[in-house]
Amino acid sequence: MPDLERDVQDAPAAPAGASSQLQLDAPSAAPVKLGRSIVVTSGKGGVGKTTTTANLGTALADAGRSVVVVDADVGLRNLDVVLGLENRVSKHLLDVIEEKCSLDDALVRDRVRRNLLLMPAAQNREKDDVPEEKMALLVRQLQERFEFVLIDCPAGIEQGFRNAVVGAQEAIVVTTPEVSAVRDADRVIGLLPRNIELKLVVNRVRPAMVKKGTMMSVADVNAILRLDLLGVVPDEREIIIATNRGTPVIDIEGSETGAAFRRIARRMLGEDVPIPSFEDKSNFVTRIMSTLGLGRS
Amino acid sequence: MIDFLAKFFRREEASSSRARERLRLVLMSDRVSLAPDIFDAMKGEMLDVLRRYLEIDERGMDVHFENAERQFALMANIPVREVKTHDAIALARRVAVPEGAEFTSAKQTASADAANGSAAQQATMTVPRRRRRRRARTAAIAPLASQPNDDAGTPQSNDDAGTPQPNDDAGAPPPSG
Amino acid sequence: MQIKGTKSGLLLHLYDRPLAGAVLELRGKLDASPDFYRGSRAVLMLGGESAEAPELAAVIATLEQYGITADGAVCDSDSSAAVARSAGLRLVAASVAAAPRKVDDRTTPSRNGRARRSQAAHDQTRDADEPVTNVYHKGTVRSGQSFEAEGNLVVVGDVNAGAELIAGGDIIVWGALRGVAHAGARGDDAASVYALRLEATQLRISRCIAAAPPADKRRAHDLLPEIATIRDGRIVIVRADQPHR
Amino acid sequence: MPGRAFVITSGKGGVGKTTTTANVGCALASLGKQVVLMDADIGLRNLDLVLGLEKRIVFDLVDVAEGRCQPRQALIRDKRLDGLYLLPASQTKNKESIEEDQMREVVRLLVAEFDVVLIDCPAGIEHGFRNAIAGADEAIVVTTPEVSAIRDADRILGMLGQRRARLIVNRVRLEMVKTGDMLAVEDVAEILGREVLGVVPDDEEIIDTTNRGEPIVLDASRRLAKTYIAIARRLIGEDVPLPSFDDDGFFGRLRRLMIGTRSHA
Repeated sequence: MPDLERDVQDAPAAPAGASSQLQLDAPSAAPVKLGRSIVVTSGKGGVGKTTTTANLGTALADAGRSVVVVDADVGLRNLDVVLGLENRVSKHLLDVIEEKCSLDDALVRDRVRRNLLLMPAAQNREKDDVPEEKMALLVRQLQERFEFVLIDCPAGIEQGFRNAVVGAQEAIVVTTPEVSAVRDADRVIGLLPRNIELKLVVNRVRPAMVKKGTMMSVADVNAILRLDLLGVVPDEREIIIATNRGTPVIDIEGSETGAAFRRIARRMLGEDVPIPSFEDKSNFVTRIMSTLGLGRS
Repeated sequence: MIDFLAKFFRREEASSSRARERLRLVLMSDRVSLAPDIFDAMKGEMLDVLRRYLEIDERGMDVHFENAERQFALMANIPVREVKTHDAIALARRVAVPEGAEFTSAKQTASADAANGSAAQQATMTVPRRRRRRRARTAAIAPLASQPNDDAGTPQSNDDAGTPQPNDDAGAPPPSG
Repeated sequence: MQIKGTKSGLLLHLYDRPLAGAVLELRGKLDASPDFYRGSRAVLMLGGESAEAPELAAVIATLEQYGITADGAVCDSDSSAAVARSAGLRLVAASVAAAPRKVDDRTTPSRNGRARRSQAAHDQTRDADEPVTNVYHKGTVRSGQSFEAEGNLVVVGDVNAGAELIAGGDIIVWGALRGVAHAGARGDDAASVYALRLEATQLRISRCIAAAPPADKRRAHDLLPEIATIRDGRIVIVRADQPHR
Repeated sequence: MPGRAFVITSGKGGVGKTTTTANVGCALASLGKQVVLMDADIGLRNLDLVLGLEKRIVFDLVDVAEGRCQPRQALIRDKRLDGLYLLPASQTKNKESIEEDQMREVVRLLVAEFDVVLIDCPAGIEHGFRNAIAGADEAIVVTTPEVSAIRDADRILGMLGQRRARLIVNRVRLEMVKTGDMLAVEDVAEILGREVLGVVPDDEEIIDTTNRGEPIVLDASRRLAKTYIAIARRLIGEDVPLPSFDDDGFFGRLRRLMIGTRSHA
């Protein structure tokens, strides 16, 4: 029964229903310039993916770009609480994928920044419920409408990870200067598709600890991961306060963390913003390495 | 030090109390959305009670939870065609509640609360803030036992006994079913 | 005795027992469904007990009666390894005994035009004369990735902690080797591991295993290329510029 | 009498499951128990690193589950503490390579020989989570006093079925609790409605010792060593009172009162 088999295989490739549904929501202009789709991922949980997604989204919106942040953590969503939008969530990503509502029904607009929208994840469903190809299609639809599509990836490397990555053209790998976080980041980099553009953000750097030698420096981290460094974010208690309140940390006055996220957003827009030295970047080992020409500058 | 004092006395809103408030709301909504079957059951039972007093237009009915600014609320918009006569109500109640059992049977406690609180005229009901929280959770946890990923596969009724809920009010309604 | 089916064949647990009794028990198990395993290949897990050659031969013959080809052996001692080898079994490292390793997009080593053989082809390599495949990979090998070569394995790039290299022959890393490397995985004691920076979490050559010394015990010359080989039954690491010291 | 198996889980990642597993495990061993720490995070293992045992891994959990080796062969004995063993996860395989039944079987074999089995659960609620909880009798839910961590903890509490679940509130910063910028332990316990097994203050030492692979309990002079030993004692049924955290002095009480009044207004 070769015909039958082909039918089955064709089904996901051409989800006729879904595309027609989604097209209704898209502006009718003929060839659309696609926005950038960027997944924020890490492997290890709790290194700051959601915080990074929320703050970069906010900073990009402040720079006048239209931004949608997508929560891909089905069943354990948190982007809504970090942005303080949890009260306004009614429909979610799976509703759109399953055609229970339109894209616009599910998108939640930020109260202050009208060009920042949230696509919430379903909380009462499982990650296996999301078909990868439909997720890719959804991201593509969003790219037609927004200049930036930031996707907040769940921890781990299971189906949720695959769903978050499938539609992305770029990836921001977030890690902290801890052995386990670096190892997990390395694992994730190896699993990302080859054609994806990779950038590194080192989060939760505590300069004092680096100086004491009780924390790896950014150079140590990147001697292993060897990616383009997009930014370094210092650790601050303001993050906890910001999450308590549901405001992005970039809105907290005088926050070093917030300033770091703003700089990263500017780098994403192509500006040449130097990475300030939160630390003495070269420690003993990296100095020797670079003398031998083995380290990366 | 000045900074500290300023912080100490100003403190129009400690962020932890804000966190507490937000969590309270979001968890209630999470817990409720975890159990669509329970929600449907509740809606059905609520309706059973209302029907004894009112003629209801079921097609125009809308019951859902809303997470408004500082309140987690059950919003019920139920079009009423007609209020029944005293006799009709008496008859309906006798059929529904035999031998003066009132509304305290396990199956109907939730709906009884709803009926007592809002009677027939008030279409919008608000779950009071603190008190009701535990109940909401009891209901939300129960159905999980029947989900496929639960290896025990135990009937819902055992769940209450097995789940330690130290401060649970004794009067919390067991889940229906 | 346990018979376990894995994706690449059967695993037959024969350790902790004298082989003499194994034939009877094996027959008993296989008779329960005589054709169930027909056509499969089996790896015998012999453990450290020194197996007697005739008894091992009896086990292999019994398996063949039920259509099962004994294909390799996992041995924990030199004596059992010798017996297995003389019975025509290839020696398999326990870590590679079963489980075909999943190859994801990034780990397909095909730059040299010759990808790793399929598992089927791999399994049929019983002839010592048959040429083995070398594998060449350019790029960082990340945590969780695993490369396997029947022959020699060359990586141009870093091999990070959590990654794994397994080769029948030598392993050469033009970069930092931080993961686990297993050279001579089928019992070749003459195999070596070469790396520009040898910082392996763990080294295995043939049946020897060595853990890396603690970081503070490593000296400055460790930043020079090094070679790991077996000497007097244990793994030693020597500087590449003074290989005979 | 068979031992007990506890799964250490959290929903959210990075709240300290692995660190907790390592340190509570060390503490139990130091109390004379025979302990196995099982890393269920296949593909993203880290317990080996935190314990500093990564160099000694030959066989792993998947090997045991698939019968490629005996459980004993895969257990790595910690030379620093009698009675402490690690069953590492595989790094090169994925979580789907093992099933719940296999996990249950492995745990069954382990509790037959050891007093306590601590299972370090992966983040999330996918296959790896279901595997990790499959063989466990009880759960220890690790959370931090943060909105997202508590929300995720609430989510998994609902997925643990009938298992007894107790809380470890991790990374508590007393000074932030006092200034009202962090939820207090009692708040967390009240919101989640479960018994608190332990409270662990936030401490830089954790980062340092984790990087070096030396669990903090191994050094009795460390600040947190006592904390973890108290948790271990409670876990095996000893009656060790929780230190009182609400005693934050006059100012704290005063402010609490003020805030309390305001929030009800």
